Amino acid sequence: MAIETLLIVNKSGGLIYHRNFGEACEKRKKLTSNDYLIIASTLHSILAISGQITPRALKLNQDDIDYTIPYVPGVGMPSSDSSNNSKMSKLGSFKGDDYFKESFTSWNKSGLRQLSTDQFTMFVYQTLTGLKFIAISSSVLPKNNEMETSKNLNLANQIGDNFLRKIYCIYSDYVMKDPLYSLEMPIKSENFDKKVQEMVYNVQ
Amino acid sequence: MSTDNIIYPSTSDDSFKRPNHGYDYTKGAKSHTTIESSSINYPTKIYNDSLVANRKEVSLSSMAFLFQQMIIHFHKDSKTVHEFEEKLLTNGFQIGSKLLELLNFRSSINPTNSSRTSTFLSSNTNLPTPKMQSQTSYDTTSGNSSIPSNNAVISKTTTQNTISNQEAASTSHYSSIANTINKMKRRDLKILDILQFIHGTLWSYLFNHVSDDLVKSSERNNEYMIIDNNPVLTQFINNNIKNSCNYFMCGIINGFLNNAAFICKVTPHRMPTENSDERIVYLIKFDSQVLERENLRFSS
Amino acid sequence: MPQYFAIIGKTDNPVYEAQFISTQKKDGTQEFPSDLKELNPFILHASLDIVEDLQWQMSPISSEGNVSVSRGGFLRSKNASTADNCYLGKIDHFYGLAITAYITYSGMKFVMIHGTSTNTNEAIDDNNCRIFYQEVHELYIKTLMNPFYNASEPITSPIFDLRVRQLAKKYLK
Amino acid sequence: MSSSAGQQQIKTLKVLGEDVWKNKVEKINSELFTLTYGTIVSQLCQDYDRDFEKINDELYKMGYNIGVRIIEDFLARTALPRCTDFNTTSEVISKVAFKVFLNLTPTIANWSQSNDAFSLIISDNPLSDFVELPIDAMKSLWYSNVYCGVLKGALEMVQLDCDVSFVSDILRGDNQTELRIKLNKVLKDEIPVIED
Repeated sequence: MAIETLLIVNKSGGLIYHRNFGEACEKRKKLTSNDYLIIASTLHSILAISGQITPRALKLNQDDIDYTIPYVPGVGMPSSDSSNNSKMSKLGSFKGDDYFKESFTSWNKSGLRQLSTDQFTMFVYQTLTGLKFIAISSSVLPKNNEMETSKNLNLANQIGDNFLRKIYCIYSDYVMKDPLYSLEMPIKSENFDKKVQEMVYNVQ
Repeated sequence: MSTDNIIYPSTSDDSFKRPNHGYDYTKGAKSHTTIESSSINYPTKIYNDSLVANRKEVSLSSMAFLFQQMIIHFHKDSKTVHEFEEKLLTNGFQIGSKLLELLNFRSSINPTNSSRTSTFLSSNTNLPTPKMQSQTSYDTTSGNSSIPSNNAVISKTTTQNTISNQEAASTSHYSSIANTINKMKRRDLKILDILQFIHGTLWSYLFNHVSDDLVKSSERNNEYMIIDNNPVLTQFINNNIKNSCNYFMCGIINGFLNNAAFICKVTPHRMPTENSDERIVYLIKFDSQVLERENLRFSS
Repeated sequence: MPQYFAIIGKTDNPVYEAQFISTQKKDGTQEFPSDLKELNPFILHASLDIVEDLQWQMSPISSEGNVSVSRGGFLRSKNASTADNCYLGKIDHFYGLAITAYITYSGMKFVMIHGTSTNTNEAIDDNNCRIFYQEVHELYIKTLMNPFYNASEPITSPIFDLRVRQLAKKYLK
Repeated sequence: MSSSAGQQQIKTLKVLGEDVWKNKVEKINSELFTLTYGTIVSQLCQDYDRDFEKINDELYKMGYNIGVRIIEDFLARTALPRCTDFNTTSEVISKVAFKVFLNLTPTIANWSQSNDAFSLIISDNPLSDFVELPIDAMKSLWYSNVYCGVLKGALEMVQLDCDVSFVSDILRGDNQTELRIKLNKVLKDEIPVIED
């Protein structure tokens, strides 16, 4: 499932990072950075509204919905045969060959988590501190039968959340620990760019 | 002009500046100290704690965040890049000069007698009441700690975290290790000796691995280079000020060498190669006086 | 017998000075004679040149060099390369007053004048003297590690002073 | 006060903290951390000319700047769910946060009646190795004041407005190092609306 675009929106709705990958760059060439700002703030408000209008039924039987996202091994990690798995951990302040290895519960209990259309699928990962990571992937889910789609949907969602949590880990390393970055401002760090490119390339 | 380099007349009594119990350079050597009799019980921690390495670790994130705050603090205070680098250099210098003494002293403690640190059971009793406990000893080979059974051990009050299989946490006690050292480590007199010490012991102390290379430059004989393929402290910093932040590490090396009477200048240079693009070369330029001494004394 | 002990910084600035009066009453001279007391700093500083020369010698102790023969008694392992060159042993004498020295890794000089008792001229107990210096070296490092202590400042901590005096009582007769 | 469910929860948090510390965190020599902090404090002493109140504030500000950033690192690393009550928050801080970043587990003590304030007793503070306060700083400097700023910043980012301050410090001659955390209010309106 190829990731086409990555957006990061801060807790007040401002766009702090957006990047297109692969051939998406041409497709979205006509979108100016201003358009992206608009997209980001509309997404922010959609997420907020969707949080409010969750159907009563969903809210009532809250506890039997399982919000744990299983760990999908190797999402965004270089395949094991890659040449330079030097002994030095390449994961900054994270030890081992992957950012995390266990399943985790999603903080996003009632808002929008995934939007799949016939053009693209959008995954949203929101943190406790209000930071929103949005990945738009070009892979479109086959619509053949009910059972099939819901299973694919679930897998895609898991991969999406695993991927975005890893982006969150990279963000916490290369943006939060960068002395020249001030909070809520757009991210200018090349280290972060490089790591995200690597991650997206490996998800292909 | 900061106040502390005003020469105070010896009669001034701003006692907080110069407590009258310890050594007072304006009065010279005293043959006995008033404190022995007086009941002032100065809280002391550093003279009670042991110098033996306790091999404790913190997460790299905490160090990275602290380093980040130091960079921000210095960056906002200094108007030019040079001033910013100078500040990092002087701070690293402080750490380097301390580590020179600490690491050399620790390498004088051979592992065998570090496991039986003797408690300085001083005969006279008017020691300020240190908590008389012997340090729970740990031998460097096996992980578990063997607690000596001598009688001086009183219950371990401070650290109650379970010492499962990591080394025993060293409790604070009054211990001195110096009397168990029968041969202090040699003072390094030659350039190569002290650089080997930096390449090996200092780097493993700081980053758990020896530095990636120690090279003598071919063109000028007063230049040596220490190579670090991926510097740990500045890995999260972006290229615009990354190299300036490496001056902190240069300060540590500089402090280490200058205090050992090897006057030099240390500068960081980023020289990426194909498999390590964060590679940093610390160029050490020794003063001519050091080379002269080297030729005069050790050219035999 | 009394001793005058000082820690001298790299720019020959005294960082710590102390005088130790001997514990046994029997051998009479407990204190330096008063006229000699003022001389002590000068005697000590006179020997600093010797210390600085010895500092850079491969094997400062075993070299016969300019040091009086009375040091023959010291046991020194012959191979100089691993010999401990911090403790310099007896480096000078001044009319019967032996002067011993010790250099730390960052060039701080510990120098001591041993006031010999009048009757016996017993050699300085080398081993105890070395351990005394090593103990003071450990205390000095503990002082140096404190972020509030700047390297060349006088050491004014009363505890440091107290501990050094206790070491003197224990190791120096 | 902590029911059996509480005990179980504390145990799992403790296990989580230890597991994350052992397997998921790159580590560095704690003495380098201590010495770096030492030079920062002595530099501040020089800059502010031994005005220890100002130094306390500067350390607090530095801590706050770390706190608002370190919370992201903590959440990315542990993905812990939001704490249901202040008691759980105290357990998470002591058993997971301090463990993951400093390899410490301070003990929680003296809960206030209204359950909105508690103390952390730090037994083995890495920052205070090799440190002895000079006499003029003995009464006015909180040497490890950066901890208060970190906790304040981090808790504020998860919508808990707290006051954090030192009560006692071994370096000042007290017999224990105690840090007091008091919850003022939960910043209701700022909770991201996705998790009502």
